[in-house]
Formats: sequence, structure tokens, C-alpha cells
Amino acid sequence: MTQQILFFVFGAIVLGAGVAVVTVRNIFHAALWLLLAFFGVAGLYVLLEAPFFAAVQLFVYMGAIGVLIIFAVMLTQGIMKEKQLPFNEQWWMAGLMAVLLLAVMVYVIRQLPAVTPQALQWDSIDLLGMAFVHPQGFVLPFELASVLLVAALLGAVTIARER
Amino acid sequence: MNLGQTLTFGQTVWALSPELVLLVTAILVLILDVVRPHQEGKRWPPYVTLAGLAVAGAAVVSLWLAGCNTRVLAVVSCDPFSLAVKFIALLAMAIVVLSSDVFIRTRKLSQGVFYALLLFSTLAICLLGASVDLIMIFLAFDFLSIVSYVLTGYLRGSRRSAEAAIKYMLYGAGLSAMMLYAMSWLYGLTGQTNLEGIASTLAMGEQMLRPMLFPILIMLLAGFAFKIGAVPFHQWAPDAYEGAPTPVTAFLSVGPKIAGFALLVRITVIAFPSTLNFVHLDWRTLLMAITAVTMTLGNLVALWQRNIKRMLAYSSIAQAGYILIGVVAASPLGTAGVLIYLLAYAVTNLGAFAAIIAFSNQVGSDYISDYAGLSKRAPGLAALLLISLLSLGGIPPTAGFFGKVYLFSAALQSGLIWLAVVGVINSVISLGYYWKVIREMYMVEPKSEDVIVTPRSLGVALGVTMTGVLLVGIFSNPLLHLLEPVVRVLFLRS
Amino acid sequence: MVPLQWYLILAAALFCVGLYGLLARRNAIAVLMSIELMLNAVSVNLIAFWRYTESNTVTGQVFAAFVYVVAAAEVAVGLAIIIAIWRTKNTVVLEEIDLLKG
Amino acid sequence: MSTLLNLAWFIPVLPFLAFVAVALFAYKSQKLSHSLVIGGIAAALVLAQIVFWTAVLLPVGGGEHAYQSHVSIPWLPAGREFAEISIWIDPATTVMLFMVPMVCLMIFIYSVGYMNFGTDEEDPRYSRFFAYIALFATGMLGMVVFNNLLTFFIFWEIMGTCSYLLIGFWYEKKYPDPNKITPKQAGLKAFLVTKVGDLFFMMGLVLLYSQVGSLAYEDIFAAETLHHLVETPFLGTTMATAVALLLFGGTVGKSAQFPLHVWLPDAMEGPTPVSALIHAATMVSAGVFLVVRAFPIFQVAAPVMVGGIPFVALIGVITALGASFIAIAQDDVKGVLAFSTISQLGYMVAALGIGAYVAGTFHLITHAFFKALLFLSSGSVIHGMEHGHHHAHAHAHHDAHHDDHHEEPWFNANDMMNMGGLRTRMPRTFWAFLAGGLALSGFPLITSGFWSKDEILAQAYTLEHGAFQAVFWILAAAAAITAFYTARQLCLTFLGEPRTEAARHAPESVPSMTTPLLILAFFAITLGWAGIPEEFPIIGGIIPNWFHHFVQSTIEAGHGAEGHTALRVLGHLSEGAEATHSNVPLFVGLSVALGGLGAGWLVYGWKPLKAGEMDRVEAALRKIGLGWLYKALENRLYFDTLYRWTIIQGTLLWADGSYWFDSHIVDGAINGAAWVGRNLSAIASWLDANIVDAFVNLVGRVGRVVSEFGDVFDLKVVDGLVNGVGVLIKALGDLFRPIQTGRVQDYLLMASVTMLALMTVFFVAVQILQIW
Repeated sequence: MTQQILFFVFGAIVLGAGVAVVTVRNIFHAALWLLLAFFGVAGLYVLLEAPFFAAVQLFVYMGAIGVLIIFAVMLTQGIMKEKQLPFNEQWWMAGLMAVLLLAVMVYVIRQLPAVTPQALQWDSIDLLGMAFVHPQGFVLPFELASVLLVAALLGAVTIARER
Repeated sequence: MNLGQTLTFGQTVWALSPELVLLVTAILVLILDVVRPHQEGKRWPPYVTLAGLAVAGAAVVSLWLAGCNTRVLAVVSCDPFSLAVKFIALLAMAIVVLSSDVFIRTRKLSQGVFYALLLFSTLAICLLGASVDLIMIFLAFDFLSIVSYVLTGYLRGSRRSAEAAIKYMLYGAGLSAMMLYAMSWLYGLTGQTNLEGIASTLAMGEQMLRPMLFPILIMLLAGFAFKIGAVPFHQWAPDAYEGAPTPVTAFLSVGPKIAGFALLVRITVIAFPSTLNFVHLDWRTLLMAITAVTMTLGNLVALWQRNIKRMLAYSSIAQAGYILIGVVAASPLGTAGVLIYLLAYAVTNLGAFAAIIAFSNQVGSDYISDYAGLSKRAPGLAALLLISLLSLGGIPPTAGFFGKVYLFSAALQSGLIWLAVVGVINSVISLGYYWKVIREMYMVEPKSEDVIVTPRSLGVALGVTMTGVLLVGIFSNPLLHLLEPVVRVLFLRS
Repeated sequence: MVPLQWYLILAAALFCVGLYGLLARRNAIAVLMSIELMLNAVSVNLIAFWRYTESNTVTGQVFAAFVYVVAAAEVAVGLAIIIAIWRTKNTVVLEEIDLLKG
Repeated sequence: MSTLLNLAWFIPVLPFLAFVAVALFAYKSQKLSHSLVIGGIAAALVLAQIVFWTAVLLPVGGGEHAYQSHVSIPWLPAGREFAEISIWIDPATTVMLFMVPMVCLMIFIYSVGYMNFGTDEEDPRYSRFFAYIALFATGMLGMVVFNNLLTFFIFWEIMGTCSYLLIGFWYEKKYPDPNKITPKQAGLKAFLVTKVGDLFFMMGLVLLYSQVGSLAYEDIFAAETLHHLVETPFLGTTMATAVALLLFGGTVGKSAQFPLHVWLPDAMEGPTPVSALIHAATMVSAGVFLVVRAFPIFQVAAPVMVGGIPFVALIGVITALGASFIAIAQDDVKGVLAFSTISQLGYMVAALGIGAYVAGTFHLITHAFFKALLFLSSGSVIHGMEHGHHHAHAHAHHDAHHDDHHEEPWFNANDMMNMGGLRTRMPRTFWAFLAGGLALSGFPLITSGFWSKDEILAQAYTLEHGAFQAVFWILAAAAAITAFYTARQLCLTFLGEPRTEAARHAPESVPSMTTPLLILAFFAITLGWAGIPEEFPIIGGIIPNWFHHFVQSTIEAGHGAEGHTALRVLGHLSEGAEATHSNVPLFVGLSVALGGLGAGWLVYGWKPLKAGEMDRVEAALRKIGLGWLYKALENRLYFDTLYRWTIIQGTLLWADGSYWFDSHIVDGAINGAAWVGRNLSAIASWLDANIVDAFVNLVGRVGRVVSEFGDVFDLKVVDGLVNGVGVLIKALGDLFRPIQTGRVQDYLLMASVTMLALMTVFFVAVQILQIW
């Protein structure tokens, strides 16, 4: 029961903040709402007994990505006139698409059988650590991810650098 | 090395040696760039890159000769199919590097980073061709995408380049989010990320899973369709191609396509073999429609273009349509046809781009009307561009013709006569716009008498591509004999 | 206990909100944020599936971890590109970025 | 001995090597270029002669008994059967090998003089010309010798490309009259119109391959294959019929049959040797040769009758008669020959259409010689006229103003009304032209044209069915008209007094041009003697009817008994059952040839035309109020106009309409809905701005199109006709183009809409399945 209440609280935070992100005029406010949405998702992870991901969510998203976005917003600030509509001309089509897709997904989800989760037998963080380095696990993606980050940062710096 | 055997450390390194070589070369290029900065007109980066590609190519060949067919580190497969894909990718990238040299040097862009990024993207293509696990697939997929966005926007200070990059980036990120969402569902429904595991779970007859799979499958295919530029997920391509620096356009027209098709073949053959039928609407029906529309739309819109890069963008969309025929055919002949056509398309298209780069390096224009009288200003260049265009149009005895023959005969073999007919009609239509360029070059008086000089590196690139166009044409039959038995293995396994 | 479906529907809703932003927001940075929302929905989906159906392995968690990596890289490159276009065109409004077309 | 036949491998290779050598290395030296090309074809001729005599002496049979080389080159997926390329020698191939290199060699030699080698008027693209014709020869010979329909098609396309390049060879040429087609436009027109036919051909190949799994003659003409094709139903008929009709589409395009004949007259814009080589002797007969080649399939196809006449024969007779009528009213010396070619090709198609396989092939060979001769002679005439004009003009200006010498007014050296009296000025050309003209008219006994036409007429006459008799009489009428316009042409060109200064000063052509004429004239006369029917009164049997026996073996050798049983697409298989000889066709043939020639001479030769005098036939027709008829003939029965007004205007209208629809309705709908959502009050102004405006625009457009039918569009005519298909395709392209707005979110929306539409399709499908 508590869990359900908590789910609703966090779910409301996530969805409410998410809707705010895509609707508010002021782009700086939108960035702040985004951080709140991330926070809500972190809460959901706690509910799902994935504390590692809750932490990652807080550090990586709220810390790094959030700050990055706010930084960019401030760099390009001043161009968005407050009075301007935040949407383009096809907003109604976009809304229709979003609603239709949601309908499809709800239909699909409702067909799923009910499942009850088993109690966790392992400390998932240990397993996760193992999975990242074990030859039969995901060592290659793990290494690739590091290369990916290096390449992305290298590219970002090259592009964003002043001439 | 064979399936089902645990590899020793040495064997693992050997099996991954092409990728490792690429990685080491990329790091080497970057380090050299930092250690010896600001040498005006430094010429070594492309050569180091080429050397790396050559060593990686040698590694690929040695693995092929060793008959490597095994799983490496659980997530990638070192099999003849992936080796063939890697070989094509390495060859294509070598041509791209040769075509880039003068362009990058004269614009004073950072060479080290550029070649490192090219090497990274090659690495991504190689891994994508070998992945057998959803996690590996999406990582390599996004790796390739992200590097491509950067390369597209590499021309700092150019509006067009920046615009192309942002469109490509937003479109790509949007569709990759869709694809990821679909993959999360695929994982949720099957409890697997391994392609063969997914296939066996689906095949175990969980009938009720199948209707649910269809919307998910559509989102998944949308991501792949984006990568290969299939209609209607193609719209990023013309804009990105036009705006990107021309050597990058050459890369974009070939690299992501090689990766995308390798992936598409593997997914459709292994994870969703045609025996699986989702409420009578299997992926083949879906892909068939996409195939026909892609060929037709690409060709029809290409007729309108005045900018040659944009024209080739639409042409490459149409070409993707032809290759899709081989995927839809879902047979060993079709898959071998895909590989041969990818090779033919890579050398042909890169040849055309090398010629365009040589032209625009000097003239600074991409408009078809400026190609007037090229046969007088640069007879050799015009002749090479002519051969490339004829090959793209599928005129015998070029590589493009034989590639199409295999693809169409694969369609016939699989009973898709109408698709072959659509393909044939389309290849007739396509002559219309290739012809437009040829006519300008050969039948219109030049606007200026200046002779166009082709730099040596581009000359080498052109030589390599033309040799490729002719050799692939002449040796298409031995090539088929080489490839068909090995891709048959993919089908046997599923 | 919360049924699995609730999480999935929440994730789907979050994904659709993100999709709406992707299609409708004028500001490129806001579009990038919307993509982040979509990727978050993917992660929620993955973790929920992991917890409810495959909790004796960690594949879902590994998957989600890599989604984070990709999201971070995409944001970094995306923002760099947005800054580049801001420098050359002085706008981040997507409707005004239509030099290339036809 | 049969190993000698393997020499056929090298026949197409030699001209190809010449082409490569000229195109890559030798193009700087004109002399080396033409030596290489002529040497290449001469060597090919020697080889072809060896193969020819070997094949005749062996003799090779047809069908499954044709000689096929044991050496074969795999070039496409082996195991899939169109893989191996080999040579295929049967009687049809053999006689083509006699004709093609011979005609090619003559024309190549002639070209040296025609392109003004070694004079100061030498063509600037001299070497390129020789490279092209060498490539063309490769195409024609390759098409003949290899053993499957795929290479047949590839070489056929190579020829088409060469034809395009050569028609537009003088691509910079422009005429003061904007309605006169320029070489560039003519080339494009030829290319596109024949492509329509090629499309059918290609579909025929695809269909055939999908059924047989092979395109090698050995496989597709095998009895069991033919049986299978007949047994397989397809769209209400049999597979064999469908394939035959599709292949025949290729013939209609390439051999300029009605209704795709419109390209051939305009192809005369090319240099005259090209007209002779490609558009009279070889390439256009490739279409006929396709029917000859694929004859077994045509034989077993189910009958397609139109009004009691087989479809193929019907197309043939319409073409033969219609084109000969048009030829009467042409003033262009090559124009007459162009329509004459169309008409004679129609003759061959009609012959094949009634099953007269041997007669059709025979006429193909004789026609190639005498029509090449006629074209080359007319080229010699034109050449002389141009020189004469130049000469006369230079003189006139020499006296008047010295400083203004380059302002020559445009002079039509092709116009027969400008000629007259050339018999004395150009004697050798005259005798050659006369020999060709008599052969074309079928002058009795001595000329080859008589024997081949006689055989066709005889075959047509023996058909029992009443409706088939119509074929005979139409062909006879066409023969009479042919003789008439040939006489007209001879008289207008060579008899009487010169009607212009140019004709008065025209010099005889150089020996490199006239020598080939005389050699061709020899064949134009004698070739027919190889096919004199044995039943012929008096002289029959003196020389054995060699041709008939040799080529007939093709029919007898292959494809079992079923070919003999029924009336087919082609009609009656008359030569299977030996016909009884009748003298009626002989007398008809004699009288139409002599009658036509005599009538022509009476009208034009008795009192030759004076300068400025109107054409006699036109004058006569005007007198009885039929001037419009002559006008119609002169304008080629308005086929070009018809195509312009139907296909082109239709396309333009459709393009305009779809553009309007796209720019107003589709965009409007999307934008409109958005605006409704935001601001209801905007509706009124939107309606005003879009719907009303659009309606006004539509009315305006329709009005404009109607009013512009008259003159403005006329300027677009030629372009329009040839681009007709292009416009259609472009209009389709235009439908898609507005999608590419340049806004990335529009693209993303497009992607989302597609995905959701597909999902919706899925739901509908699931619902339907559940209800079931």
C-alpha cells in the first residue's frame, strides 16, 4: 500500500514535471522542471529496489546533464521572446501522435499477464559489477562505452570551440 | 576457431584485432596531433590512418582465411558475414580518407580529430556488423550516429554544415530513442538481449506474445530504416548530405548504409526468421512496401535536383531501396547480393564523390549546371565520373549492373516478381538524372576554359574506385561463389 | 505491491510526453530535453522489466546503464551542435533553421 | 570443321577492340582512328565469311540443332541458368553474319569521304564518330552471335545508346525554323520512344526468366519449355502469348512500327552514314530479327486476332501501307527513304506475322543491302548539293561584297525541290541510286527486291482464310505505292533541269564514297538470285532456292509438332505445309512494280518539274479539293501532333493539377486545421486566401491551357513530345518534393505518422482476424 502511494507520488512528479518541460514558455524554467522529473524517476528506482540507478540518476542526470543543459540555455539566452508560443504549427498533430501512441502502448500493456516479482536474492550491485567485466558478460560494451564517451567529448569540444 | 569453443586470451585478441587496430590507430593519430601541433600543411595524418586501415584489413583477411566462425566475448560474432562487412567498410573508409586529404587541409580544420573520428566510426561499423546482442547493437549504433553528427558539423563557421548537423542529430536522436524503447520492450517480452535467445523464445510458441510484438517491431525497424535512409525515414538524408563537408557526405552515403544493412540482415535472419509470422503481417510485408516506396520516391525526387550532392543523396536513397530487395528476399542469394551490391555501391558512389570533391575543390560549386563541358576541362575526371554514374544507373558491364542482377534475381527466386519489376522500371527512371550530369559534361560548352587539376590523393582514390567498379563487375561471379556458401551459414543457424 | 503494468504505463506516458516535445517544441534545447525524457522512459521500462521478470540476472540493469552513457554522450554532442548553430545563425528556433530543403 | 565456327567468338570483339583503341589512345590521329575501325570491321568480315561458308557447308540446323560452342564463359551466377555465355550459330545467325559486317564495312569506308577526311571541312569530332560506329558494330554483331536473350538485350541497348549518340552527333546544330527538330532533340526523342518498347521487352524477359529460369536459346526453345509456356495460364491467356506480346513490344519500338514509328524519320538528323547503317540496314532490323530469333515462342503462343488478322501481321500491314502513303508527300530526300524504311520493316513484320519466316528473313537481308545503298547514294547527293551550294554561293559573294562572306543564308540541301538534273552532274551516284531504287520498287526478275517481295506476297496469297487475303492485297497496294514514290524520287532528283544554283554546281563525290556504292549495288541486284522459287516459270530451278532450304531448316528442326497445329499470334504456319504455287501473286507483283514505276514516271518524269512548280500530286489533289489530304501526308498524318495533344498536354495538365492540389489542398488542409485550432476567426481570411484564390487560379489555368493550345505551346512541342514521359515522372516527383520542407520536426512528424499508421493497419488486421 505504501508502495502504491509512493508510486503515485513519484509518478505524479515525473509526469507533471515532464508535461511542464514540454509546455512552459521559459526555457530556463523548462530545464528546472526537467531536473524535477529526473528526481521523480530516481524515486521510482528506489521503489524498484535499484538503489544504484537511483544514485546514478541523481549524479549523472541531475548533476551532469542538468547542469550542461542549464549552461547551454544561459549561453543562448535572450533569443526566446517570452511572448512567443513555445510550439510550432504542428503542435496539434504532435499531440495527436502522442495520444495515439499512448493508446497503442496501453493496449499492448493491458495484454500482458500479471506477474509478481520474486524477492531479490542477490545484491544486484555485485552482479552488475561482475557483468561489466566477465568475458561471458558485457565487457566489450563496457569498453566501447568508454570509447564512446571519449569520442563524444572530443567531438563536442571540437565543434563548440570558437574559431 | 569454431563455434561453441571457449577462446583463449590470444584468440580473443586475434578475433578482435581489426577493431583493436582501429582503436589504437585512432588514439595514435590523436596523440601525434597533440604532440606535434600546428605544423602548417602537415601531411602525415591521412597516411597514418590509411596504414591503420590497411593493417585492420590484413587482420580481417587473416581471420577470413583462418575460417573464423565463433562468438567473441558473448556479444559479437566473428563470422564470414561480419568479416565481409568489415572488409567493405575498411575499403570504403580508405577511399574516404584519400578523398578527404586536400579538402580538410585547405580548410585548416583539425586533421587529427577528423581522422580519429573517421576511425571511430569505422570501428563502430565493424562492431555493428558483428553484433549479436541488442545491447551491443544499440551502443554501436549510437556510437556511429554520434560520431556522424560531429563529422557532419565539422565545418566550423559554416551555416549549412551546422544546420545539417542539428537536423541529423535531432532526427537521429529521436529515432534512436524510439528504437531503444522498442528494444526495452523486446527485452521485457523475451527476457533476452541475445538475438538467438530472442528468436528461440519467440519460436517457443508464445502465441500471445506475437500480436504485441508488431507495434514494437515497427518502432525497431524505424530505427534501422533511419540508418539506411529508407523512405519515409529518409528525410534527414538530403539535408545532411547537402550541408555536410563533401568528404563527410561521401562517408555518410556509404558508412551508415553498410552498418545499417549488415544489422538489418542479421536481425531479420536471426532474430525474426521468416517462419515467424505476426498475425499474417510479418516484417517482410512491411519491408516490401518500404522497399518499393524507397526506390520510387528516391528516384522521382532525384530528377528535380540541381545540386549534385543533393541529387546523389536522393540517388543513394533509391540505391538503399535496391539493396532492401536483397534483404526482403531473405535467402542466401539475396544476402550475398546485399554484400556484393554494398561493395559495388561503396566503390561506385565514393568514386562519384571523389570526382565531385576534385571538382568543388577548385570550382567551389556543387551545381550540376557548373559541370558543363567538364569533358573538355578535365577529360579524365569527366570519364571517371561518367563511369561512376553509369554504374550507379546499372549499365553493364559495371559493378552496379551485376549487383542489380543478383538482387533482382534473388527477388525472382523468392517469388517477388513485382518487386523486381519495380526495381527494373526504377533503374530506367534513374538514368534520367544520371544522364543529366553526363549531358552537361559531354554535350554542353564549358563556361570557363580553366583546366581542372586533380590532386594526387584524389587521383589515387579515383583510381581505386574505378578499378573496384570494373573488377567487381568482372569478378562478380567468383565473388558470389565466395560469398554465397558462407552466408548460407547464417540461414542454417536460424 | 505495485503491478508491473503501472510502471509500464507510466513509462509509456513519459515517452509520449517526450515525443510530443520532440515534435512540437520550437526551441532546439527544449527538443533535446524532450529526448532526455524519452530516454528516461526507456530506462524506467528496462528497470521495471528487470525487477519483475528477470531479477535473477542483471541484463536489464546493464542495458539501462548503457542507455545512460548514450544519453550523456548525445546531450554533450547535441549541445555542442546547438552552440555551433547559435554562433552561425543566431537562433535555436528549429522553424528558422530551414536553409536546406526541397 | 565445325571448330571454325568458334571464330564467331572474335567477330564482335574486333570492332570492340577498335572502339577501345580509338576512344582511349588513337583519337588524336584521324587517320589512325579510321584505319583502326575499318581494319577491325574488315577483319570481322573475313571471320564472318569463314563462319558463313562453314555454316552453309556443314550445314548447321536450327532449334536444338544449332551449333553451340563448347567453350563458354560463366559470367553470371552459375547454376542459375542464364549464366554461361556462348555462341549460337543457326541459319538466321548465319545469314545475318553475311549481311552485317559487309554493310558495315561499306558504310565505314564511305564515312571517310562523307566526314570530309583530309579536307578543310573535316568534322571536328571525326575520331569520335568512328569510335561510336565501331561500338555500334560491336553491339549489332554481339547481338547476333551470342546464345541468350539477356546478352541479346544488352547488346540491343548498346546499339540504342550508340544510335542516340549518333543521331545527336551534331548536337550544336540549330535551325532558323523553331519547329524543325534539331539533332539533339531528335536523339532524345529516339531514345525515349524506343525505351517505351524496351520496357516491354525487358518485362518480357523478366516474365520468361521467372518461368523458365533461363534465357539461353537452348533452354527456352526446348520442346518441353515451350510446352510448359503454353500450358501455364497467365492473365486469361497463356504465358507464351504474354511473353510473345511483350517481346513484340521491343520490336515495335526498335523497328519503328506503328504506333511507335515517330522517332525514325527524325533520326535522319544524324549524319547520313548513320542513317544508312543504323536506321536503315542494321539496328532497325534488329527488331525484326528479335521476332525471327524468338520465333518458336511466337509460334506456340495462343492466337491474338484483331478482325481476323493476326496482331503482329496487323501492325505490320498498317505500318507498311501508312508509311508508304506518307512517303509520297515527303520532299526531304532522306525523309522519303525514312518512311520507305518504316514501310519495308512493316513488310517484314507482316511477313513474320503470317508465319512466313523464311520470306521475312530473306527480305530483311535484301532490304539491308539496297536500303543502305539508297541512303548512301542520297548522302552522296546531299554532299554534292552542299558543295554545289557552297561553290555557287562563294562565287556570288565574290563579286558582290568581299567583307560580308560568312553570312550564308540557310540552305536545305536535303530538299528534292532544290535538286533536278543531277544525272549528268553525278553519274556514278545516279546509277547506284537507280539500282537501289529499282530493287526497292521490286523491278522484276533482275533485282533482289523483286524476289524477296515476291516470296512474301506468294506466302500471303496461299493463306486460306478470307481475312488473310486482305493482308495480301494491302501488301500489294503498299508495293505499288512504293514503286510510285521511288519513281518520283528518282525523277525529282536526277531528271530534268537543275532547279537551283546548288544543283547546277553539284560535283560528283570522291571515290571513297562512290566505290562502296557500286559494291552495294552489285549485291542489291544479285542477292535475290539466291532465293528464286523452284516453281517459278522458266527460270525457276536453274539456281537452286538455296536460301529457302537453308533457313527453312530452323523451322523444321526444332520445337516439335505442336507448332503446326493452330493459328497463333503470328497466324498461319504456311511454310510448314508446302504451299501450292500460284501465278496470281507473281502477276500482281509484276504489275504493281511496273505499274507504280510507270505511273511515277508519267507524273514526274515525262515533263520534269520546273523550279518553283508545285508538286504534281499536290496540285492534282488540290484541284479535286483534297489538298488537306496531301497536307496531312506531308505532316506525317499528324502523329506527332496527336501525341503532343494527348500525351504531352495530358501530362502537363495533370502536372499542373497535381501541383495545384498539392500546394493548395494538402498544405492547406494541414495549415488550415492548425489555424482552426488556434483562431476560429482566421477561417474566413484563410478561405479567402486559399480556396477562393485557388479556385480563381484553377479557372485561370484551365483558360490559359486552352488558349495556349494555339501558338505559345507550339514552341514547346518537340521538347514536350520527347519529354512526355519525363514530364509525367517529374510530376510524380513533384508530388513528393514538398514533403522536404527543411524543418526537422516536420520530418520527425512524418516518421511518427508513418509508424502510427502502420500500427493502425495492424489493429484493423487484428480486429478482422478476431472477428473471423
